[in-house]
Amino acid sequence: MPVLKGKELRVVGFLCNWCSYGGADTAGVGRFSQPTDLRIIRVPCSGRVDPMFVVKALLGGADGVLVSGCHPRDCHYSQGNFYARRRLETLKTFLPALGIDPDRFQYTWVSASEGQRWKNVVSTFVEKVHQLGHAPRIEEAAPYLPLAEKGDTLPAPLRPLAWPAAGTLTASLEQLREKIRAALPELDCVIGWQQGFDALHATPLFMRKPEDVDKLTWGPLNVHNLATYLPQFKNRKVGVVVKGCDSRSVIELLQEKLVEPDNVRVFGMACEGVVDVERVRKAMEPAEGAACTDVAPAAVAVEGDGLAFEGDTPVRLKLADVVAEKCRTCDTPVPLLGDVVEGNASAPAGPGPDAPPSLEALDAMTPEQRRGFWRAQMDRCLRCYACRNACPMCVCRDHCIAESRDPHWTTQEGNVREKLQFQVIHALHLAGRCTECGECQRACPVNIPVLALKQWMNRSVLTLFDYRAGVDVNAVPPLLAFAVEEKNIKEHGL
Amino acid sequence: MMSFARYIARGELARALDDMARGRVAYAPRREGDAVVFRPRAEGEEPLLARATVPPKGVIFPQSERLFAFIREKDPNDPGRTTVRLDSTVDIEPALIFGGRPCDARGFHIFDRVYLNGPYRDPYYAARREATVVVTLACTKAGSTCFCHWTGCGPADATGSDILLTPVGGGDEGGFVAMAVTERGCAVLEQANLPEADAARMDAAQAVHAATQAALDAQSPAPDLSATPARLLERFSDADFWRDMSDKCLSCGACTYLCPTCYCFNITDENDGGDGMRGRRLRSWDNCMSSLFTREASGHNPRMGKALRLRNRVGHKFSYYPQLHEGVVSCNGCGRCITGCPVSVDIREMVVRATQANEETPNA
Amino acid sequence: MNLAYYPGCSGLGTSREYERSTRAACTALGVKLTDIPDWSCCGSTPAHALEHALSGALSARNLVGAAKVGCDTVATPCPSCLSNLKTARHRMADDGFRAKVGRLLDQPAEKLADLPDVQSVLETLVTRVGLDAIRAKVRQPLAGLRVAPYYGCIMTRPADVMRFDDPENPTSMDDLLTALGAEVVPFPYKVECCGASYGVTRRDIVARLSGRLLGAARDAGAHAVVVACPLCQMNLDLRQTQVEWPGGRAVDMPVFYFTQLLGRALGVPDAELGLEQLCVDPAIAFRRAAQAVAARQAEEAALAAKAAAKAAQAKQAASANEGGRA
Amino acid sequence: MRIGVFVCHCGSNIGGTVDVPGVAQVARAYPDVVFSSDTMYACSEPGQAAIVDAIREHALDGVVVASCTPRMHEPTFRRTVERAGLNRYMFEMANIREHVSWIGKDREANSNKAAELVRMAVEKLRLNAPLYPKSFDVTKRVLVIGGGVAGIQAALDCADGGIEVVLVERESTIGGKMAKLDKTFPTVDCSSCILGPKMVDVSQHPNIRLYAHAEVEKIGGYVGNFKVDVRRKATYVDWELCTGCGLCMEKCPSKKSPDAFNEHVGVTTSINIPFPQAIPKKAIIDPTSCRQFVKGKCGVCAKVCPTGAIRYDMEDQVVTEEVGAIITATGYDLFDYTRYAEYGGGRYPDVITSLQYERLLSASGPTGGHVKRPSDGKEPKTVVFIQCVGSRDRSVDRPYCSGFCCMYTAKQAVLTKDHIPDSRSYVFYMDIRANGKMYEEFTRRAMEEYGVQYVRGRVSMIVPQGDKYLVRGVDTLLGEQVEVPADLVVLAVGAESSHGAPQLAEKLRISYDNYGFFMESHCKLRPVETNTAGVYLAGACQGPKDIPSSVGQGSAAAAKVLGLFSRGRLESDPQISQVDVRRCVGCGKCITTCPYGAIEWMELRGEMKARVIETVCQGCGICTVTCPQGAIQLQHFTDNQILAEVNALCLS
Repeated sequence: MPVLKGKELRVVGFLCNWCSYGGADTAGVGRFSQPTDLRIIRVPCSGRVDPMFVVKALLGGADGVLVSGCHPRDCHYSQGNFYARRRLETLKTFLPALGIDPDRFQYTWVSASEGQRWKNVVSTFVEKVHQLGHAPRIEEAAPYLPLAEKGDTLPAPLRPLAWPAAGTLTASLEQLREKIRAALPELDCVIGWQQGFDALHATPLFMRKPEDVDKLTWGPLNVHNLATYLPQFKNRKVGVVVKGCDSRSVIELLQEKLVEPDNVRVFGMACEGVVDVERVRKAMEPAEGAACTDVAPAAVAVEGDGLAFEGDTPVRLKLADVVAEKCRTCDTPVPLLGDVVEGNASAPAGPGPDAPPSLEALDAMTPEQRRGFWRAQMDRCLRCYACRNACPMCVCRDHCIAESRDPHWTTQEGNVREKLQFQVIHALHLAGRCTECGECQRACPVNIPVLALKQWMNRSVLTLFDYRAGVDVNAVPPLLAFAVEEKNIKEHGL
Repeated sequence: MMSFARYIARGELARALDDMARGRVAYAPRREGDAVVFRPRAEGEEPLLARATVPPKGVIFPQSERLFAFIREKDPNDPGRTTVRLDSTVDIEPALIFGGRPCDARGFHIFDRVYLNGPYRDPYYAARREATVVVTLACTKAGSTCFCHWTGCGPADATGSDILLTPVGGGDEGGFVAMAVTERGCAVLEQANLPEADAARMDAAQAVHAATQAALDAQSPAPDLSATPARLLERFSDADFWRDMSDKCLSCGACTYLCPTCYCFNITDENDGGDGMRGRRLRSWDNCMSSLFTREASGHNPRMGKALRLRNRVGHKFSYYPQLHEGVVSCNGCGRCITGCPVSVDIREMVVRATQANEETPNA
Repeated sequence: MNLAYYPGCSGLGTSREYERSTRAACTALGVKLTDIPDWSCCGSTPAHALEHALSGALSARNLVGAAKVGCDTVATPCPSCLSNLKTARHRMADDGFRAKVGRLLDQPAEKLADLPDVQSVLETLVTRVGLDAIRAKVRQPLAGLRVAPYYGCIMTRPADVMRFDDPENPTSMDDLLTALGAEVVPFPYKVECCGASYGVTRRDIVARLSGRLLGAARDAGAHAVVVACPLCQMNLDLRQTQVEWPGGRAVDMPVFYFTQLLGRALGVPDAELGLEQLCVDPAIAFRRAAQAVAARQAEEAALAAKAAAKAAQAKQAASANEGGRA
Repeated sequence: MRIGVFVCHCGSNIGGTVDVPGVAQVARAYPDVVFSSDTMYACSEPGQAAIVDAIREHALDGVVVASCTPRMHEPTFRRTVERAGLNRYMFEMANIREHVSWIGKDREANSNKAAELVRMAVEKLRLNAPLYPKSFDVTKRVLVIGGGVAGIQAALDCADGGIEVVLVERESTIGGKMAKLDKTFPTVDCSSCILGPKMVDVSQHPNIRLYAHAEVEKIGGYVGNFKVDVRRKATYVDWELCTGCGLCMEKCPSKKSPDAFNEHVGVTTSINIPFPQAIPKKAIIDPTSCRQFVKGKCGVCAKVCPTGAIRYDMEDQVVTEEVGAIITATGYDLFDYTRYAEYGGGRYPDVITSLQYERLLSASGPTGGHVKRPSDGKEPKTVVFIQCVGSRDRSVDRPYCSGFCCMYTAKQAVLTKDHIPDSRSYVFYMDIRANGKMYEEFTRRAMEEYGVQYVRGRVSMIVPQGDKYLVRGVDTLLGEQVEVPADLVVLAVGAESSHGAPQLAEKLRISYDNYGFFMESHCKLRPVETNTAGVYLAGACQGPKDIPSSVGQGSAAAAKVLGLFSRGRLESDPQISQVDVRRCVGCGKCITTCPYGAIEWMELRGEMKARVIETVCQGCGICTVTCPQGAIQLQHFTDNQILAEVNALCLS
């Protein structure tokens, strides 16, 4: 029995048992008339409301979701609503990224004695939902794939991006190898990069014996974030070679005590930007419709701010055109911690546009276009979860709720809603923890731009908690803490 | 059969395709974002000839399909008694896959051995397989990760296809020699009433095949893998070897879902919304690299570590399957698992290293 | 400090001396007063009795004028103008009222949303100039002058709109006068009504109420009453002979504007303070103050003499036994 | 699963605007529902009996009752299903009264909504699992905070009930406000005559440990196992040695130190014993006025003290007490009368508060019971009492009525006549609130026998006139303004929350209203309990009330505690979190966010996992949301159970 057609819309409420549920009772006892649309789900505390309940409802067809708890300082469990305030405000600023109108989700505080206030809250919110009308479903959105290909409209990078001459590079690389050889005996292994299956790919290298260290390479092909292997070495001593962006992942792991400081030896050097293989391939492809896509060059040489590709059609590409998006605005060219070889890194990025290009593209879309965009992009998702397993922060790997039956958040249905739901789960779990290393997007075998969702989330976290992940080893991720008086969270109109 | 051949001029391809796909849903490669995937093709749409990022296996062996629906009905006067009605109607629409490569098409052959000719015939797979015509495009260039010539496949292998197109002559005056492989292929090709492919064009096609084969042999000479099944069994307990091979693996599912020959699936029941009395049984792709693949209800997992799982993936393709199927290797050498792997795990390296004599140190 | 100044109609008429002394005192204290261009009457007491929106518009017009001059605050000496301006600004928060006033003044409603703040001159002097700054500039302290500070009944009421000092027991003028060297006598009727405009229609009420105020000042020993409102000054000063003095004994009680005493203490010549405009001769108060000073000096002298005599006697006794010893 | 649905008419409360039989009919079609019926009053005796019978007859293993709010009758129906042999948690409620029938008249929409709420309850019930409370032992000791009459009564009742009591009092003596009273209404019997013996009982009772001049600093733990840190503030006198002889008071040179006990009407010595019947009868030094502290040298009291009990270097001391329950009886404070500038409170010496007047009337007061004007010590002939000073007045944010001022003013008026036969008293009032036993009769006697002049009207201003005070008000019954020349004005100041109450509430984790009074669990049905298990309220800390009510609540709170401890062991609420060790990866996020520290590390086969301490977990569910892989689930509100309700609504 769905809602009464034409009269009601689907409005779901999550009310805390001690205050707001009591407030709704008091409104009932006071016979304060209210619209009938709201269905109330009782939870022990607003701190029990998982933002994913709201997303599950909104994606599942709810036209409006209302959460209400005790007033700050008056929570029966003393801290529940403080956590709820941060979680739900983060969700509210994130919803527009999916093309969902944030006015369809509201959270507020109502105490057990405020019957009159509850009536006003419900009437105003339901009225607002009726103004918005039925919520458009993402799976029914017209697919929208903006034609602007990634390559051509890129703004200039904010730092020089010029690799040192081959000579100095190998010299500092030899210094790095020396440091690793010295540390190798007391470590289980040291993780680095080595040449991959063709001239365009490096691949992770696990060095256990001195001769393995000879294979270590350092250059624009070292795209992988090796910090993702550290949690598996939890109680063994391990070494890892990091670029600047990877070092932020190591810091975040240390912040959350997912790796022990004295079990991890970090090595690193200055980095001048790594290639986006997709862009290189697009720049190499002679013409559309080539019989075989991945024609790889025979060899690649690093020359200052460019890459020289030998092979049947020698090509020279400027680094600025083929480098990964994150490197254009990189402000940590030198690793922030660890035993770092003082290479001559060029200056970090100066101030630039506040949003990276793919986030700017998402900003530019209308909500309708965003729904269509995510519908079209997620349609080809294989649910292989490479985006999850490549992410250094995803430590619950084998027990992820994307594939579990208890709790049973996601079904095995192959439709867009289930696929998009995991991306929302991933973004929410990374709120205040993601260092934008870009591995999730790089690992995706069908190249879905999932990084844009995390960049949007990081922007929300920055504005709400002026916090950046993986910068200070002692900082606590904002959603694992709360403030009694929130500086940047303004109470909403209800 | 090889004698039945037609010639499609470059400009005529779209029209020919429309005729061949009359009454069928035609799937062809289309660029979406930065990937090329198989999508239903609109009438007259010029098909993209690039190789698809994902194999066309999803058309015949969908990522998630409904096996049947179950509907619970209550006895009106005794709500305590509930009967369950099953609705297992399988609605399959005739389809045509255009633009797959020989390594994709041969994948269906690997599936057929398991789902059609095995001890149990899978009705769902059979229905889709018989309803789908496979029009394959022979390769003209060797990709850096292509090794179809290692596994008994080849740039012009017709196994699993109904029609094999070979691009001849370059540029706009070139065209395609379309050879029918199966009766169904002939019938479908007949629909397009195309001119006969004369001897010269047939020879040109043979030349293209030979040239591509030569390029492949030059780029990566095929090693002798006849001993591989036995060698892999010997390596079964070599923990160090599999540790080294799987160290960098993230144990995600990219390789299995990109693989045209991976046919494992998982079955789950899902509840429908509405009045809660209806539900569906789903079959969806499963991935042996995930720990969930072998996790038991108790929580025990025979293949807890990723090394064991990688050993199983390589062993299955190059040892267990061949022993069951007269030496046929369940890998077509398309190389997608290598390019699609986030950390570039290379199955060729694993097979070659496993096949070499034991005495060599694994990390050579 | 750049304040918009709203003189108010009585400033050009019956309370000219209040106007002149306010300007003189402000200039002496370095407070720049920028008159609101083309200001008009604020509606005083009758307007809001007839029509709220019209009364609001009269005041709002002046506030808009002040905003044009770029001042964030308007100062006005007269409590009645202060009350009208403040009430109008307070009511702008209500959208409906603001829209109506906007139509009357054909001003866009949003511009009326944040009009400049309004303060009395007294509040501006005490809060923004500050008592220490004023005390530092005092040349001629009002030594010996005993004064009864009288605020009038609307300067502090209603409390939530006027937001000035303690509504029932304000002390700003007391502090100011103390800073000027005067002695403030305890005066219980600080905020009791003087009869206001009943002076025209019901003189008997003014006689009783103003009489009571003057009587209390007399009983408290004040030399003069100090006011901040033109209407109160008129009732207490002009009608001093007509009022019913409790206890019957009439006495001349000068009634100053606080700005006049302020100007005098700052050394501003009397001519600029309009002291001659007052009905009861202000000299009476100054004479009493002088007598008080003289009396105190005489008393101190007598005390000093007694102390000196005692000291002399003690010294003599000491030298006597010293003499004995020697 | 076999579920039974019972849809309640609640007379016409639900039946009036919801098609109850229709909802019951629709519910029959829901999954796993094998029995569905409507009932007139589900919570009534026959209603519950019908449920028990249905459970037995249809072998039900789950029940859904669609009626009123679970906040009221969930416990009732849980006991019902338990009586029928089911586990208490195999039960769900749908609130179709407060959330449906009472808030709208649209019958079709209401019925449809009620059906959906029943559907949600059924879907959740299908995933409920039986839960079994664990029992844990209880520290049979109680902490009473506040030694006023309510606290004393609670302490004595608990002690007489055989349990140990820790009584913590902020002042140096117990007795609270009542000890400062001379007489009490309506019987005008002497306050210390009725309170004194109880105070002595407290000091002599073997089960009561008294910490005077002490405050509660920190409270941890949960019902049955609270751990309380009490800060014993420095008294600068060693109470073990002090015999209360009072010699130090006589010799102390600084005679003008503030006398808080006498409401600063008189002055006292820096070292003093507040009043003769003080318990404990020990001296205490006020460091702000004692010359030894202020000027650094004096030491007179140390010299004269026969037992050498003076300790100038004494430090605060914190002791920890383990208790099973807490009774809060922290009383009230008086409204600050200086906020009424028009009455001259604090400026005119002869305008005093009612409690100051009480001290003047009291024989142990600074004037030995002789009523003297604080200004010149003369006996006042005309005394004016003003009611509702700081009560029933929104402009000073005190809209409530303080309840006891009308009565103590009448009493003080009667006592004034006794003390000064030729005096004349006036009382300005709005309405006389005399609703206790013998209260109205008492105020009548004050008016008729003692000739107290009651003037109905508020006082607008008090003006000093010579040595008298002109009280100007209005007599609304005569319709005239009134002026009374008074010698003494007594303001009947209202009650407000005790200073520091909000901070104590946050330590106790109970909520308080915006005036600082503590929130009771239910204003009518559970007045002495709070929403935090094991914490009880007594007396004016919960709201202004007179002595009989405070004593009554003291006993009520004690009865609650005795009931709590009578069961020997306590049952822990099974609605707590549980960790599935297979899914836990040991990331420790739940431990970081648990407000009660109820989750600890545990090592299992070489891996670190999280484990919930059953007795400490309060069931808020914050950890379940924090855990990314849902390894820790709040029982009875697991992710799947809540998702079942969401999917019932949204998955169409």
